[in-house]
Amino acid sequence: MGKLFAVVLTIITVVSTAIFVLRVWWLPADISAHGPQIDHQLMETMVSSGVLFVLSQLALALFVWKYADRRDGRKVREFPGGATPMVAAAVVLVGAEILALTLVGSKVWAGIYQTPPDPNSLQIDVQAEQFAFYFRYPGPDGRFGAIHPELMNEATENFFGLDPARDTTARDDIVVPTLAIPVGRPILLTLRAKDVNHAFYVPELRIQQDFVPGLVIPLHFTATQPGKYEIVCTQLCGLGHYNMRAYVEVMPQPQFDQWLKDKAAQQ
Amino acid sequence: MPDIAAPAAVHRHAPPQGLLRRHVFSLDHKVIGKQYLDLALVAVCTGMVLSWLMRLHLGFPTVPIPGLDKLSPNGAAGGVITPEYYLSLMTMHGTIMVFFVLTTAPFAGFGNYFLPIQVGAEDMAFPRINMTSFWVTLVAFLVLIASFFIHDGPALSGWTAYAPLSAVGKDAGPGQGLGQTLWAISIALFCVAQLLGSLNFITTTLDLRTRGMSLARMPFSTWAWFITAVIGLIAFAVLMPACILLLLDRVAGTSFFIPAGLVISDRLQPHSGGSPLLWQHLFWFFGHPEVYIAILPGFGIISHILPVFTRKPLLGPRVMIGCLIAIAFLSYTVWGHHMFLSGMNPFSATLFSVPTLIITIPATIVTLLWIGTIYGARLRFTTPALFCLGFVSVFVSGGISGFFLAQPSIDTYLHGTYFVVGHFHFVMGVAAMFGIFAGTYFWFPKMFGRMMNETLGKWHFWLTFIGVYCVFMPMHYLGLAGNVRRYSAFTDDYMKPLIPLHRFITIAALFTGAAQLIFLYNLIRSRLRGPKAPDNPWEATTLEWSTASPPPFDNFGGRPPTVSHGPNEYGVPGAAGDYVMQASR
Amino acid sequence: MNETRAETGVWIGIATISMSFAALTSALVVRQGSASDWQHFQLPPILYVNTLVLLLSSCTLELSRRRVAAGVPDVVLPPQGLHWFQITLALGLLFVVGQLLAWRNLAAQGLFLATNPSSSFFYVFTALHGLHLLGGVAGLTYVLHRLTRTARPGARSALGAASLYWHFMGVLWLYLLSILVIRI
Amino acid sequence: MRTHSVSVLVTALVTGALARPAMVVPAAPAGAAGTISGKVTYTGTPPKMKPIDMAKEPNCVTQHAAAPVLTENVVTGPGNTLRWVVVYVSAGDQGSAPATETVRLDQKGCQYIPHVLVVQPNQPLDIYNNDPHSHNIHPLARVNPEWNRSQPAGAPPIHTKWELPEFIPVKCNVHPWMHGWHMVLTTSHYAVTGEDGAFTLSGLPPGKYTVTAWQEQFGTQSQDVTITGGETKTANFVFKATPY
Repeated sequence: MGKLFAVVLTIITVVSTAIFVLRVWWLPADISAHGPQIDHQLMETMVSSGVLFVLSQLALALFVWKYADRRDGRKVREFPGGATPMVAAAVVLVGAEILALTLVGSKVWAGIYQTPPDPNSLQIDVQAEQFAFYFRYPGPDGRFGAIHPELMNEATENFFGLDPARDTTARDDIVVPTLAIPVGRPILLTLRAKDVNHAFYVPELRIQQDFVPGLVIPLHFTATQPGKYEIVCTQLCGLGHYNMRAYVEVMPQPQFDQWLKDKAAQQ
Repeated sequence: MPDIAAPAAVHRHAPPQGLLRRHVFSLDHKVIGKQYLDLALVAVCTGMVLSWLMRLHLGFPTVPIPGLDKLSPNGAAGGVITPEYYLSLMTMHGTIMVFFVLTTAPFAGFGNYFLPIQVGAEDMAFPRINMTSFWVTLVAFLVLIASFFIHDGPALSGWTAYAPLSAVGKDAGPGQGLGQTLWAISIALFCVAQLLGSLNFITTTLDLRTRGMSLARMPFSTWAWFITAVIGLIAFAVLMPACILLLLDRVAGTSFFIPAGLVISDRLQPHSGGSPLLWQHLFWFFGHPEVYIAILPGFGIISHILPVFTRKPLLGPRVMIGCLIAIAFLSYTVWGHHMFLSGMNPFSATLFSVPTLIITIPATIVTLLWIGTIYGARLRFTTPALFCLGFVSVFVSGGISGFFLAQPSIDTYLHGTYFVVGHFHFVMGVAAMFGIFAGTYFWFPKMFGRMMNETLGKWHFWLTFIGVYCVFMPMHYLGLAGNVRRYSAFTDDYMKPLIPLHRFITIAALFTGAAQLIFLYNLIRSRLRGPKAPDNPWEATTLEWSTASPPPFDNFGGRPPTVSHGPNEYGVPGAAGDYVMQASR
Repeated sequence: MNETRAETGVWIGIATISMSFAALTSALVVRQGSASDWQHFQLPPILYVNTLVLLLSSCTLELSRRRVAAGVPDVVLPPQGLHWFQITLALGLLFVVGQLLAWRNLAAQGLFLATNPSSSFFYVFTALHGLHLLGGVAGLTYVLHRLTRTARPGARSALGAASLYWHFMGVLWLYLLSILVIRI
Repeated sequence: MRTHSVSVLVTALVTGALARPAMVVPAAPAGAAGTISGKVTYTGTPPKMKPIDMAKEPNCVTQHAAAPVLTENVVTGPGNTLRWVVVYVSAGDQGSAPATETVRLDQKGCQYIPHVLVVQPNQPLDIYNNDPHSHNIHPLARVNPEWNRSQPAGAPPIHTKWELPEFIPVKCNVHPWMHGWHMVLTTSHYAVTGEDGAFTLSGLPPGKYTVTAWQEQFGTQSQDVTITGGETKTANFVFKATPY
C-alpha cells in the first residue's frame, strides 16, 4: 500500500509539474509596458515554488515508500537532528525566498499602482454598470461634463447622466462602449461604478482594478502592441457578470484620431 | 500552571432519563458532537449536490437537468440553469461549505465530542450553553436553506456578499431581496452559535483538565481546537456586528455600506455616504481567520493521528504547538491580501503582502514536521493513515499556490481567476475535508463502538485522492490562462477554448462526488452492522482510548483518570506494545 | 477547582463583547472618514444621569456581594445582601428605561436610525449595549434565584461571575459614552 | 425626476382610476359604431436618433451589420410624424371586453420587437428569445409585482401576464441599450402609431370620449371627442420636441 501511494503521488507530481513547465495553458502574450516585470515575477515564483512543491511531494512519497511497517520489529528512528533542521530549513529557505520575492515584487507593484500617472497621458473616463462598460472621451474641449446620476437613462444612450442642455462641456463628450487607445501612449483611466462593485481586467495588459461605488479610482498603463483585446469583469456584480465584456482596441495614433472623429460625429 | 487537582467527581447532572433528553435535547457533549457531525453531513451532501449542478452547467451549459425546473421554476426553466440561478448555487455552495461543513464538522463536531474526553473532563463547562449553540446552528442552517424555496431564490452575491450588491436589496437583481436578508440572518445566527461554542471550548480547556493533564500534556488535537476557539472568538465577534450593520442597511435604510448616487435598476438609491470597502474590511478581518478555523483542527487531527500509524512520536511537538499559535496570531494581520485590487490604498497592499508571505513559514514548518515524522517510521496503512498522508500532500499543493497570490504584483493577473478557486479549494475544500475523513475513520470506533470497513475506506481514499487532483489542479491552469471565476458561462473569445478543460473538471468532479457515496454507505452500514470495536483499536495513547467505546455518560465511569505521560509516547523501547498510555499508572 | 469556570466563562464573554464593540468603533471611524455627510448632534443630557445610575448599581452590587461573602457559607442568604441585590436590579432596569427616554428625546428632535450616520451609530451602540445589559439582568435574576432557593456552593461563584459581568457593563458604557461624546 | 417618468406616474394614476370599470359589456346600440382617427406629429427639433453600438454582443453586431439600429425613444418619420405613440380612450369608455388572444414579444437582434407593446389586464403574454445568446427581461413594474428573469438561448418562452393597468418600462439587464414598454390598458380601444404616425380607434358606441396620446419622451396629451352616430372624427396631436 505504501508503494502504491508513493507511485501515485509521484505520477501526480510529475504530471502536474510537466503541464506547468510545458505551458500547455499559459498567460497570453503581454502587450503592456509594465507586463514583462510581472511575467518575470511570476516566472521567479513559479520556479522557486515549483522546486519546493516537487521536493516536498517526492520526499513524502520516498518516506512512505521506504518506511512501511514490515513487522520485522526494527526500531523507529527519529529524523536526524530532531526538529531543528526542519525549522532551520523552513526559516532559511522559505525566508530567503520571501525576502527576494517581496523586494522585487514590491517594486513591480509600486511601478504600476503607486507611481503618479504620466502628465501627458490620455485621460478616459470609464463607467462600469450592471453588465456593461462605457468609456467617455473628453472631446475637443478637453474637459469632461458633470455627471448627474438622476439623469442617467440607458434608453437615450445617456449612460453618464450628462446634461448637454445646461452643461456646455458635456456636449462634445464622446461616449462609446469600446475603449480605443493609441499604441505607445500612456493612458489614464478613471474608474467609476454606477451601481455595484465591478472590475476592469485585461489579461494581455496584465492590469486589473476593481470599480468601487462612491470612489473614482485612477488606473494607468501603456499598451505596446496594436490589436483588439477583451476587457472582462472579475468582481461579482450580479447575473450578467459573465457577459460584461468590452473590447480595447489598440491602434496607431492616426487611426485613433480618425476613429475619434467618426465617433464624435455619431454622438 | 500548577497541576490542577481532579475535581471531586460531583455529578452536576445525573444521566438523562427521557428519550427526548437522551437523544434530542441532550446536555451530553458527546450527543451534541454527533448532532453537529450529522448536521455537517447533511450540509456537505447539499453542498456537494450544488457543486455538481454548478459543474454540470459549466461543462455542459445547454444540457437540461431533469427535475431541476421542479425545484426552481424561475431559476431553471426547462432544466437549463440561468445565470442568476448559477450564482445562487455558487453562493449557497460557498456559504454552506465554509460555515456549515468546514467550521461545524472538524471544530464543533469532533471538538465537542473529544475535547472534554481528551482533557479528562466529564463534560463541557456549560452544557446548557453547549446545547443552545447546536440548536442555534441548526436554525441558522434551516434559515439558509429556506431561501431556496422563496419566490426570488437564494442570494447571489457569493459567500463574501460584497456591498452594495448585498446591501441594496431587491433592486440589485433576483435573489438580493428576501434571499440576501435570509443569508445575513443565517450568518448572524451562526456567529452567535460559534461564539457560545468557543466560550465553552476555552473554559473547558482552561478549567476542567484532570489531574496531571498540564497544558504541555494536552494532545495536539485539543491544542488545535483550543487555538481555533480563540481565533473563532475574535473572528466571529467581528462578523456579528458586520452582519447587523448589513441587515440595518438592507431593512432600516441606513447607509453604512452604500454610497450616494447609485442608480440600480434605473432607480436612484435613497442612500448616501456609505463605504463598500468598510464591508470588505470587516468581512475579511473575519474571512481569513475563518479559513484558519477550517484548517487548524485539520492540523490538530493529523498531528494526533500520524504518530499512531507511524508508531513514533510526532517530530518537534513544542515546535508544532508554537507554529499553531504563530499562525493564530498572524491570521489577524493578513486580511488585506484579499483586497489588493479592491480600490484600497495600494501602499497597504505591500503592507499586507509581507505578513501573508511570513505566515507560509509556520505552515512550511508544520508540513516538514509531518514529513519528518514519517522518516524512520513503521507505517501502518489503515484508512485514517492514508487520509493523513493525503492531507499532507494536498496541503502542500494548496499552500504552494498561496505563494503566487500573496504577492500583489502577481495577484494583479491572478486575482479573480480560477487560480484562486484552485488554491482555496485545495487548502479548504480538500485538505480540511481529508482532515474530517481522517478524524471520522479514526474516531468512529470510539464514537459508535463499531469498526468501519477498511476495504471500502481504502477505495474511498484512492478514488478521492486521485479525483481531487484531477478536479482542482487543472483549475490552476485555467487561472494562468486568465479564466475568470464566478462566471456562469464562458462566452468570451479567450475563454471559449478553455471549455474542454472545464468539461474534464466536470467529469472528474462527478466521479469524485460519486466516490463519496462509498463513504456515506460505509458510515451507515458500519453504524448498524460494523464489527464490535475494542476500547483501543489503533493502540493509541490519548485519554479517549483509555475509556470504553462508546464512552459512558460521564466519559470515565465515575473514575476521572490521572495523567502521567504526554500524548506522544510511541516507539518507547521496552514498553509493552511500543507505546505508553497517557493515563497508565 | 472547577468553581472558577463561571468566572473564566465571563472573562471570555467580556473578550468577545469588547471585540464586537471594537469592530463597531472601527466601523464608526471608517464611516466618519469615508464621506462628508456626518452631522454632529447634541447628546440628550439624560445619558449622563443614566451613567450615574449604572455606576451606582455596580456599587450596590459590590455591597451585596460582600455581604453574601461575609455571611456563613452555605447558609441561606443574609437579608441585607438580598436587599442590596434587589436595589441593583432596580437600578439596572432604571438605566434601560433612561436609555429609552434618551431615544425618545432623539426621536423628538427628528433623529431616527436612518436619518444620518451619526444617529445610526448612536442607536446601534446604545441598542447593543442595552441588549447585553438586559442579558446581565437576566443573569443576575438567575443567580438571585439560585442563591435564595438552595445555597449550593456553586451559587456564590456564579454571583462573583455575574457581578464581574455587570461591572464590565458599566465599564463598557463609560467607553461607549466617551466615544459618543468625542465622535458624535 | 426625469420628465417622462413623471408622466408615467401621472398616467398610471389616471388609468388606475379606470382600474375597475364595470366589466359588463353593454349590448352594442342599434346605430353603427363611430371611429376616431388622426395623426401624431411634433414641432421643434427632436433629439438626434443616435446609432446604438452593440459591440458588447458580436451576434447582434453581425445581425445589424447592414443597417445600424437607432435609439427608439423618439422615432420620427417623414412629415414630422412620431412613431410608437400610444393613443387610447382614457375616459368615457363604456366597458371593454377583456382580451384573451396571446400577445407575443420577441427579443431579436438585441431589440424588443415591438418597442411598445400594449396589453390588457390578464391578457396572456409570451416572451420569446430568438437570439443565439441569453437575454434578461426586467420589467420595472411599480404597481404590478416586479420580476427579473434570464432567458438563455433556446429557452422556452416565458408565459406571463400583467394584472393591474400600468405603463411599465422594460429593460434587458445584460444589454443596457435594450429598452421597451409594456402598456397595460383597461380599454380595448387603443392604437400604436406606425411609421406614418397615423392611428384609428374604431367600434366606438356613441358617447363623449377623452382620447389620450402618450409618448415615452414627451409625455401625454388629451382631447375630448364626442361620437353621436357612425361618423369618423379626426383628432390630431402635436408634441413640442426639445433636442435634449
